[in-house]
Amino acid sequence: MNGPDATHSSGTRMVDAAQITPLAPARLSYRDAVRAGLRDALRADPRVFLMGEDVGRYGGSYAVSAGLLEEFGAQRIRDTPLSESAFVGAGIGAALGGLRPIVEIMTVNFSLLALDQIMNNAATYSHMSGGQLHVPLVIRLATGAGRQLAAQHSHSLEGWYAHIPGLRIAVPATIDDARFMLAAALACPDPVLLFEHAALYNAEGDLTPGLTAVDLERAAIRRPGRDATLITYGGSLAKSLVAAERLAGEGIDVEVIDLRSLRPLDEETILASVRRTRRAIIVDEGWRSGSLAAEVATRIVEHAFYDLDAPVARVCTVEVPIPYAKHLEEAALPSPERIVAEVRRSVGREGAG
Amino acid sequence: MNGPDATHSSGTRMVDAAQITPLAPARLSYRDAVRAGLRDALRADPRVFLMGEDVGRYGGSYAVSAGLLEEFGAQRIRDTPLSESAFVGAGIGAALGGLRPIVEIMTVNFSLLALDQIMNNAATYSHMSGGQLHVPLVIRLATGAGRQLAAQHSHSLEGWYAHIPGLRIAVPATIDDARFMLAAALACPDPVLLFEHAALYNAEGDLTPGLTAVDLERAAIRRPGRDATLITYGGSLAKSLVAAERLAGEGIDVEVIDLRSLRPLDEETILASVRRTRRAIIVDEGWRSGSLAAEVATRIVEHAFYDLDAPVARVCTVEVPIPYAKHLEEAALPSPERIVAEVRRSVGREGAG
Amino acid sequence: MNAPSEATVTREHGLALLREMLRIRAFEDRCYQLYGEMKIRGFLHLCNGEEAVAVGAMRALGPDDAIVSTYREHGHAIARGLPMNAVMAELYGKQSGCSRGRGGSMHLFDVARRFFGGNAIVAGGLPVAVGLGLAQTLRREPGITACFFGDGAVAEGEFHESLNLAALWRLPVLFLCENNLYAMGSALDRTEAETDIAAKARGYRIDAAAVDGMDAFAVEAAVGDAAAAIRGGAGPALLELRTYRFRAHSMFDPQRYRDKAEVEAWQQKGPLITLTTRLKTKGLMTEDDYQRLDREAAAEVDAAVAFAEAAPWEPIADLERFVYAEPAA
Amino acid sequence: MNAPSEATVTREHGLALLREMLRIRAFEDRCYQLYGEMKIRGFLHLCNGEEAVAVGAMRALGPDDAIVSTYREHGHAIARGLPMNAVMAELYGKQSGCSRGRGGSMHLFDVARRFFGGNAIVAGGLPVAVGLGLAQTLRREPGITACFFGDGAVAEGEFHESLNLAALWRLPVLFLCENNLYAMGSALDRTEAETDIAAKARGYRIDAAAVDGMDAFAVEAAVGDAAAAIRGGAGPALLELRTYRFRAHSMFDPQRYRDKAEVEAWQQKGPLITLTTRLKTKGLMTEDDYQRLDREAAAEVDAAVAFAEAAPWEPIADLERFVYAEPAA
Ligand SMILES: Cc1ncc(C[n+]2csc(CCOP(=O)(O)OP(=O)(O)O)c2C)c(N)n1
Ligand SMILES: Cc1ncc(C[n+]2csc(CCOP(=O)(O)OP(=O)(O)O)c2C)c(N)n1
Ligand SMILES: [Mg+2]
Ligand SMILES: [Mg+2]
Repeated sequence: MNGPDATHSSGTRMVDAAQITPLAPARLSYRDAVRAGLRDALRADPRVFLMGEDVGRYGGSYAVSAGLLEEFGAQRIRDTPLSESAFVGAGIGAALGGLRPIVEIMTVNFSLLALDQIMNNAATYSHMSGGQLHVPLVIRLATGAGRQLAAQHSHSLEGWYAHIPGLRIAVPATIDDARFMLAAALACPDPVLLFEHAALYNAEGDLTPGLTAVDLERAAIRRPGRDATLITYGGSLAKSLVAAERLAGEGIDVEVIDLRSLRPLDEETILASVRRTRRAIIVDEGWRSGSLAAEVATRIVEHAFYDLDAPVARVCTVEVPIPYAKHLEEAALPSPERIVAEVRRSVGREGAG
Repeated sequence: MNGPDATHSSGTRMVDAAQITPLAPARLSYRDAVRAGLRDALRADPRVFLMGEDVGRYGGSYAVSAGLLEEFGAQRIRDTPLSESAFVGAGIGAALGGLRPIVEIMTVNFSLLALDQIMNNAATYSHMSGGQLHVPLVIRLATGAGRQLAAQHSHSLEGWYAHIPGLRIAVPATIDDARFMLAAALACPDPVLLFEHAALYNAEGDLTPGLTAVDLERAAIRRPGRDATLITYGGSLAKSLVAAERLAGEGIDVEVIDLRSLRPLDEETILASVRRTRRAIIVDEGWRSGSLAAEVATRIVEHAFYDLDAPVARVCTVEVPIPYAKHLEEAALPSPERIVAEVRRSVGREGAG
Repeated sequence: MNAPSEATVTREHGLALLREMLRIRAFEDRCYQLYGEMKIRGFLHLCNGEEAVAVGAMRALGPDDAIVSTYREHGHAIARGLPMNAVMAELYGKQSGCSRGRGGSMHLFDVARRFFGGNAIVAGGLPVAVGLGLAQTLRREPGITACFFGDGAVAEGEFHESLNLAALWRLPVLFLCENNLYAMGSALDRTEAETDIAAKARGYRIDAAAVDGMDAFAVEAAVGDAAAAIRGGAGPALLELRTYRFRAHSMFDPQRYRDKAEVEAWQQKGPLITLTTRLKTKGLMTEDDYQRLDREAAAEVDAAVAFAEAAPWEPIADLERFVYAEPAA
Repeated sequence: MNAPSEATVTREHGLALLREMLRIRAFEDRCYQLYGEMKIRGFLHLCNGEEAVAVGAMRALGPDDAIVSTYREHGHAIARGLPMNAVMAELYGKQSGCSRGRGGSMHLFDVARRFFGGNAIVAGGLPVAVGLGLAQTLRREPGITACFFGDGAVAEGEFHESLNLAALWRLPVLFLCENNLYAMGSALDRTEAETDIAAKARGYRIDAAAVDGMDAFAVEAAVGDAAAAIRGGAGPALLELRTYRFRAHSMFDPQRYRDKAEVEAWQQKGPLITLTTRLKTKGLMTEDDYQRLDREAAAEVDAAVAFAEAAPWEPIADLERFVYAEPAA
């Protein structure tokens, strides 16, 4: 067997050229950006390996890891049986044992089978060992709805996971973050869950020239504005930006915050913005009750109540197991239309448009 | 094998008198109240059965089901292997098959192993079958901290479960509810999770004379008051009432609402109270971020923002995996002291006491 | 009942099996096409190559029996007697679909036919099947529960827990493992230390056998025998149905994980080809018979498409219905 | 290495085993008492009766090996060499405890001794052990991982998934099932269709054997042999260590589920009694030797209690430490 110090020895390094994007392309897809991040990490640190269902031969169910098996071999790109609890737990153990595992749970929907390992082990070892143990484990999960995959394949649970102390939850919504968040997660000694919205994999964009790293804790203002703050993340960022553009056409100047990290939350950035705009609307693909949006709303109320000119509002997913039919699914999810309507209500321009 | 129509045929009906409380005692423990509800249900409907780890021979790890095996036999009081996913799923299947299962998950901490069955099956079957299927399943779970059981045995996840559409979440906090909520849950065609705070089992109280049933949806005002509303449930109700008494001594008259149902939430009762008192403090044993308290706070802000005289506040569990040491555990959990302090802050009497 | 020997195969029996397999094949071939036309969306898992399992099993099961299936369940549903119209309308996401458009390909339901649905979580149906079997036992019902799952499901903890529970309580559950050798791109021998699935079942003291899943007669006979034993009180059983999927795992699958040659070799053993040849060789069926069955299947599919096209959409206003049971009107 | 025959048992070896078992017994007897005095709280699971497993296994394992344990792990921890002071202070919830008072009885940790802790979720440690074994393999380390769990854990899905994964990847994991016949009040034959745990392991192509868990020599030999095979590249192994707990499951357990007579019969086979008798009969130990070991153990426990009593509390201000790693100072 090859150890991680013998990374290139197993199998040919021939890779499928169609699958691999050159290292610094002008324009690349979110999928390619995640893959480039994976490749960097595997090259940079022999302790890093990737494991999950069909990450190897199949190339990843979303083709994210295509080509990596050929480059790094079967010791470091490990196909697992359908055993979510065991291979997530094995990732925890491997992290305790000195490696830097990246575990891919094909989608968040299947992570429920591994939740005991995540909540009872990964999230607790450091604290309950009095700081002796660390679990530098990265779990990558595809998340989100929008592709008519129905009730068991459309969860958006990243906000729900953010309830768990001991975990860090980060959500790359941009090409830059897709490209560089993994490195930040691997550098962190705590367990980090990275949620990649499946609808984003085909999204294309440019890397910020010269950017080589991102952090894992700060929210980012993706669009500055004066009249209201839209707070969002992940798959809802693009929808929020579309809404902001439309609202700009009506003379409503909206600031858009991408949370990036759901745990910890960057209160400072959120509160500073809301104190300026005096209005906040949270857009979150989670189901409304108990959503991350509720947490953000409550933090704003706790710390900036007297700065608000209108109740904090939220645009979330309707509380149904996501239905298959396209029109029903669309009606269930946040949309630019619903966001626009909520912002208008917040700024007192309900009749507008 | 005996069917449910042959309930008393297996084994002796001799029961350990020390374990069994007479049917309508003046004063009874929460444990006895739950057991009386179980016995009623098993007697009333041959479709009802109880299954879980050590519910039979052992008598339940909290002695809740002691004596039931002797009375109802091994077909209806079913000890299961340590297989949370299988026996919860079996409860779902049995419900689909025409029975009325009561599944006991020994504690909420172990329910993570069954979460896939709960979220992906129990909560979705009705909707994704277009209303053809119903899952009249009741899951009982012990919940909560406070007994120095440390990080893996102290979760309070009832608020977290309340995020899931398709489930009903109810929390008996009083002797009356411990006694009668089960019947309401069994009468409901939807899956119902009943969370029993383990610290309550020894609590004693009187049944309300003449009471024979309770509902599963309405919050209850456990103490009327004018100056602020404390909104709580489960294991935190008693703490909130203690705090309210102390505050009364300072001339602060606090209303205490027991939510009873966490999903659906009884917005009407909450909002009516807050509109009267103009101040709300939510007390919730869940970890603060993403707590049910955040949801309640947000609903209040969404619907009663202009009625508020102070920011909504919350008293939750500090965001740590619960430590073993008593002084650390106590510091992590909501306490009357913390509640008093928060109410004082809310009414602008921070220096008081 | 053993699989009929060559001598005892009847024309009627053979044609009945062939007819059902042709219906499923025609239905799914059209689905494939409709997916390209974007009439059907989401995940679409075809059972092309595996029809003999569905048809053989369903013929051996009765109306009292309950069925639990997977996301690759068109064949099971159609063989079970779900109207093709309702299934097609479901794939269209229409109100007339068998799950009112909410389920789609992975979640077909028909409570009247005791078809408890597709399940999109691998192994997620097994515990539910155990519970259906428990209900049958406690209610002293005559039926058994048949539970389909793939070879990939065998690695999941729920397989282990469910088999133990069913065996411990001697429940009337027939576990039907459709072993098509792959779970997506993962070959069985790359995911299981012990690849003999029937042997695994015996580790739970469950009777088990491997069956040629390409032979509908053999499947019918094996399921019939196992079901009879279960009805007789023998406790649960497992059948490993050895089959192969000819198409991709779903609609997005470059199939890098297997050779064309392997697929072609299996295609020679395909359930339709072998049954057709067998019946013709025995003189039990003519080419005309075949063409007639094929035409009837095509016509039924045409009608189903027309039905689905014309079917109404669920109103958006009804989005939130059925999350909870509705009060009886 | 086979278990030493009567002829080859040495005094030194025998006394070493006895000494460790007496230490554990004395420690836990005192814990029982301290629980009554409310010095120790939470759940307290004693391994009284099972000491030979802990002691035999730990003697056969080396400092490079990693250990994963359960909530019934005082014996494992002490036999592994965790200072009794630190363990007792942990049970007191003190800052000097081996988990800084945050873990308590169920969560003893000592990273320097590669003791990866008690786990209070039944079977929750098995996947972690697989991962530790994976790290040992990928890092080409000499150690193996020994993973303790009870008979109750065998029903859990994680047992199934973990054994398969370890076997499939041929990881250096030694699964040590402490079969004390009960999971709380549930006897093994009421929870498992197949009660032969070693046979189950073979269903994953894992070498397995059942061992007399009341005989520390036998345990040491079996663990030593298995560990050597694993180090040699044989892949994982499982040992079923047949033992019995003499006390209640935890502090609250009326023990209605088993007869006094059964408990008494097992007590005759107890690890301390049998080893003591054996050594004395062979003339390898005198009563004086025994008394000396017993006194030493008692003195060590006294010292541990004194240490724990005097140890400081963690400041409440530090409650939120260690939830996340702290920046290196
Ligand atoms: C718990 C879970 N993990 C992963 C998946 C993703 N997934 C869908 S189908 C599939 C392969 C299943 O293979 P198998 O059980 O053999 O059935 P087949 O597709 O071959 O019919 C996988 C991994 C899933 N649906 N559920
Ligand atoms: C997943 C899970 N389910 C239930 C429990 C409650 N519980 C604690 S110990 C125990 C019995 C375990 O028995 P076994 O594995 O045989 O170990 P033993 O206590 O006999 O050493 C149970 C059911 C738990 N801790 N974890
Ligand atoms: Mg398969
Ligand atoms: Mg045991």
